[in-house]
Amino acid sequence: MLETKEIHFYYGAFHALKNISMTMDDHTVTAFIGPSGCGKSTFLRLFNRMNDLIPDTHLTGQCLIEGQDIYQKTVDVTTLRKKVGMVFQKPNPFPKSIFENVAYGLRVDGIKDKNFIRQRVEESLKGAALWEEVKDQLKKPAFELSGGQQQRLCIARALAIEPSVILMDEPASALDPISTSKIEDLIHSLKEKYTIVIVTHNMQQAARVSNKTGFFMLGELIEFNDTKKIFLSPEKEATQNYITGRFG
Amino acid sequence: MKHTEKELLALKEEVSQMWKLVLSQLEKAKQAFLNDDFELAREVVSREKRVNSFELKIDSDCENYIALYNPVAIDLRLALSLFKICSTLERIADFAEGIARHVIEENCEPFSAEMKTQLRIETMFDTAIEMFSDSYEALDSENTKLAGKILSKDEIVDEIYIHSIKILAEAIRKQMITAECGLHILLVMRKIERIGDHCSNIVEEIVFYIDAKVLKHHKNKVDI
Amino acid sequence: MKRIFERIIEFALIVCGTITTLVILLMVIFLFKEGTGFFRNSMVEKGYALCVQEENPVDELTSAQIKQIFDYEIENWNELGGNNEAITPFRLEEIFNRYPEEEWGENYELLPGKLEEIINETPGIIAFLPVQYLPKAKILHDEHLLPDDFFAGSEWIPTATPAPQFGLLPLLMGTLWVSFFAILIALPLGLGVAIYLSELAGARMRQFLKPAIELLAGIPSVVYGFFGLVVLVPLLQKSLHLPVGETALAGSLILAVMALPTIITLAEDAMRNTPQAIREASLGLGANHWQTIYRVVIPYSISGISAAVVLGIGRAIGETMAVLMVTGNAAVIPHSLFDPVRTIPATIAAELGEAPAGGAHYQALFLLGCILFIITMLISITAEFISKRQPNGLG
Amino acid sequence: MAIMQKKTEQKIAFTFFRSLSLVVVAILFWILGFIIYNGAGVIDWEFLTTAPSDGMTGGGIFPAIAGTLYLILGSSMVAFPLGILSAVYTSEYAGNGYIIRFIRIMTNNLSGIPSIIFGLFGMALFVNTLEFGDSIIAGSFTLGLLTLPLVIRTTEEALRAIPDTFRIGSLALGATQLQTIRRITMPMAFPNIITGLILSIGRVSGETAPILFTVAAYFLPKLPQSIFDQVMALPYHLYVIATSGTDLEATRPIAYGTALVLIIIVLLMNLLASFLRKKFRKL
Repeated sequence: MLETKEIHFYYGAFHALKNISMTMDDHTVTAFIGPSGCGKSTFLRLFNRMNDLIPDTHLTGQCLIEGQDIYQKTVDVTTLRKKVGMVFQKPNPFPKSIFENVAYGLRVDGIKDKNFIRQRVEESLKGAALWEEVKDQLKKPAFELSGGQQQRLCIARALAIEPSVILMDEPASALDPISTSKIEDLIHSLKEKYTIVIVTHNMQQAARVSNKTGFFMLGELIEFNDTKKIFLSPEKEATQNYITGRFG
Repeated sequence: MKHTEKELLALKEEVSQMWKLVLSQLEKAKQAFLNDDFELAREVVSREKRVNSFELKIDSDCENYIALYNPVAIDLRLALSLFKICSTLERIADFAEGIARHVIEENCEPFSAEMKTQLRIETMFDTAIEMFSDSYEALDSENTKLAGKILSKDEIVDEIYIHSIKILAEAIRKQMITAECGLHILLVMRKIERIGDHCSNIVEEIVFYIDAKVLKHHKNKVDI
Repeated sequence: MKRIFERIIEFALIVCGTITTLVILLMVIFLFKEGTGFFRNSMVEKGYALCVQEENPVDELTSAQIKQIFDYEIENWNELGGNNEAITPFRLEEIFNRYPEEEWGENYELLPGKLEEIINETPGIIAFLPVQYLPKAKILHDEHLLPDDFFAGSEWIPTATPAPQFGLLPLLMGTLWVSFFAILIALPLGLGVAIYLSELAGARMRQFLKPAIELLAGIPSVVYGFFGLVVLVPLLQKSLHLPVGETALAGSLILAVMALPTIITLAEDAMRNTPQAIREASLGLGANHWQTIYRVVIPYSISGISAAVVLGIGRAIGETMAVLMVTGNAAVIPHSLFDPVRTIPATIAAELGEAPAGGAHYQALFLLGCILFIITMLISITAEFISKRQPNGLG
Repeated sequence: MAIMQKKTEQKIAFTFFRSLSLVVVAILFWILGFIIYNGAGVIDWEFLTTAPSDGMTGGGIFPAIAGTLYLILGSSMVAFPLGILSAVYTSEYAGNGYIIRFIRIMTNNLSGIPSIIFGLFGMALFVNTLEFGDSIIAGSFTLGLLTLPLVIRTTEEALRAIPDTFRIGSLALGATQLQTIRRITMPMAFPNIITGLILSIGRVSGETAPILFTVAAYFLPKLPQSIFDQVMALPYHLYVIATSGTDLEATRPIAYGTALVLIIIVLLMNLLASFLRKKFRKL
């Protein structure tokens, strides 16, 4: 379970997230929508502390995963990131073979057992619905895959280290509609095992894949509710204006 | 199968569940009327609530489906058809309930078998139910060939209804039955006639869904 | 365990970064420490002093005056603000002619006495004597070398006695002279090639020209110098009927070739960075290719091109070996392109081997190094400043 | 009419630029051709493997070649680890603090500093202050410092050319920063770094000014015994025999030969660099 309590986040003096408290249940898909610069990506990145990489940022409030505050000093960031996988906007496979891409997280973790690695790679590729397409060419450079395949490879890469949460930052915005729908189907099947949080520009995508949707605007969480509720009868006028395209 | 397809199939399945429920309501109403079966009539009345809740459920599912999945083309036509079919089904179920209520509320003598044959009331019931189950068949098998057959059956129903007015007027004049009872029977037959009309509407929706043709307010729809 | 290992590596990285910074700082400090030490040297050679008669009103002389006195260019004290009296320069060696060796005493302990005699006998005398044999006489105030002597001095004669001359002007002028003409030659050539490469050349021509220019940049400067020495110098001498072929012109020509790759590469990069959209806009308005180049591409990339030129100048100013080998190395202020000149780096290279460590000459060479360092620093900062300027509409 | 004029103008301009390019190429070929033409006859196995003899008028240049190799090796040992690690630090670890910006400005400007100044510094620090004397170690340090900015810059550029997405991708998988550098960033930057290093070797082998006072020996037929010995070096050898030989007629061929060897080294380095670049690009 992911939970935030009164989160405030600053880039230098810029107040990027304002007092955000919410709870996301296990094995659900939660989507964040909102106009560009509304803070939804920033919020997503809180959960695996990717914002740590940006200098001059500052956070107050609590961010809990399974009850533990991940911003405590005792928390090891690398361990956290193994538990909270992430998929990025543009597919970013490493310049290695397909196999090595998926095995990367394991190798970084110090695992040497070849059989174990091979098995885990296969499982992860199957989990990402890519196995059938690549099983005969695991040695091929990952760059030779299509964009959609690359993105599923990145998902497989994240699955290989057995996270409990998967964060997705606009995972399909760089892909064509066919690849997009494959990724969306994949998200549906991953929901069984993982807690998924997804940021998307595409409202329909949020509607299609998520159980719950949060609408962000200007760093505030305007509305957070069941996706059906948000898209059929949102409570806030701002939400309504945004999802109907009347925004601004 | 794609996730969105699954959602749509689930919706379709719900509608067919409702269809079956309404069909059984119709069958029971017919039995109750023909046999003057109070028990059966009460059952029909009490089960009407289930039909109503079915309608609410399907309504909201249709809304959600449209809101979340933004269907287009055949998906959109199906969603819209199901939405309309669903409310039509509810109307038909209302008529079934209405017939059952007639059975419960009127205190007429059961009228003679001769009269029944003369009125062809059973045929009328059967034809309407056939139309109803045939239109289900058409939706389920996505077969618009059945449409013409169903629509032509509606003419039989209409013909029986128009005919029954004369027969009933005659019977009342001859004081074979009370005027009140005669009117009751006419109302029931009127309801069956409406069921036939609604079935025609359903068929039109099905044709819209499958062939994307609008049949409403067309003269020669039977020729389809 | 893994954590600790990572910490260690990270620490090593930080140490390396720090070392690099320190080395760079150390270099600057060292250079300037030695260089500014120059001004703590006295005008007169170390261990020596200048003596005159007690009655002589002159208290101090400038370095240039001392030199002129001993070169017999100044012959009367009144020229220096003293009495009307002829100057008699005297060096220790001359004592050999006056007194036989026996009279100096066992360990030359009698020498100061004798020297005193000589000074008293000769009214207009100025004696250049080692400090340990100094007689009782008026010792001229020995000033430290002044910035004026260095920066405004017009002679570079570091081996002159008693007062070596460390005048920067001839070297600085030589450097600027040679570099200026080098750029004058290299600029049109370099820009022309850059335009050709970035705008006109086809892919195959580029594939041939780019490595050729890289190679031109890679040829060691000593090879350029050698080539200049054996080909260019005789060629110039013969074709222009010069007394010597080793002239500023030879240096400029060689430097021009050496500065070419810098100018071409940087200017081409700058021009290639002109957005395709701007070119297309110009072509779309009916300008032809050449008009697009000089009305759009060049104005757009002018800051990059200027930076290229400035860095080319930097390369020319700092170049040592080639210049050393072809310019003739005469430390005089040049008057024409056909005079031999000597540049700052060439001076350092030629003289450092002979200058005793820690001496005035040695430190003077370091001071030259400082000057060179400052000039090149200024040049790279200027280049950076220019190239960072955004292209503006004024062109 | 105006169009015709524009066309002629363009034609003249373009012909002019084309001929300038030809001039530059001609200069290159003139220099190369001259040295190859005169030097090719001199170089043979004996020239490469024997020491100079007869007061530098005969024999070969073996000690100079060996000395240059020593210097390449020595300066690489100084500049490569220090430069690469510094660059990794400044581009991967350090933020944008004042110190880092200062280092960056320094290294940037340092690459424009004339080599003779490195010679001055090397002499003052390594030869005199640290009392290494004229020695391989002093020369290696000096040349190492000379190439340090070059190494740092090429490494930094190579590292910076790698999009952040790869780093972020790796970090998001729970890799530490060091693991990211070792497994992702460095392997990706490797081709560019290696070509930078090779070019810097080319530069080291041709530099004369910095070794004038730190290592180079005029004549030393023996190979060095320790790193505190002097050595001969190719560029210095060329300088010496070209300018201060006693018998110019006799030493000229040796000078041509030495110049050719130098050029061959530089050419080889350039070829190797571009070959590696192409090869890695294919991967």
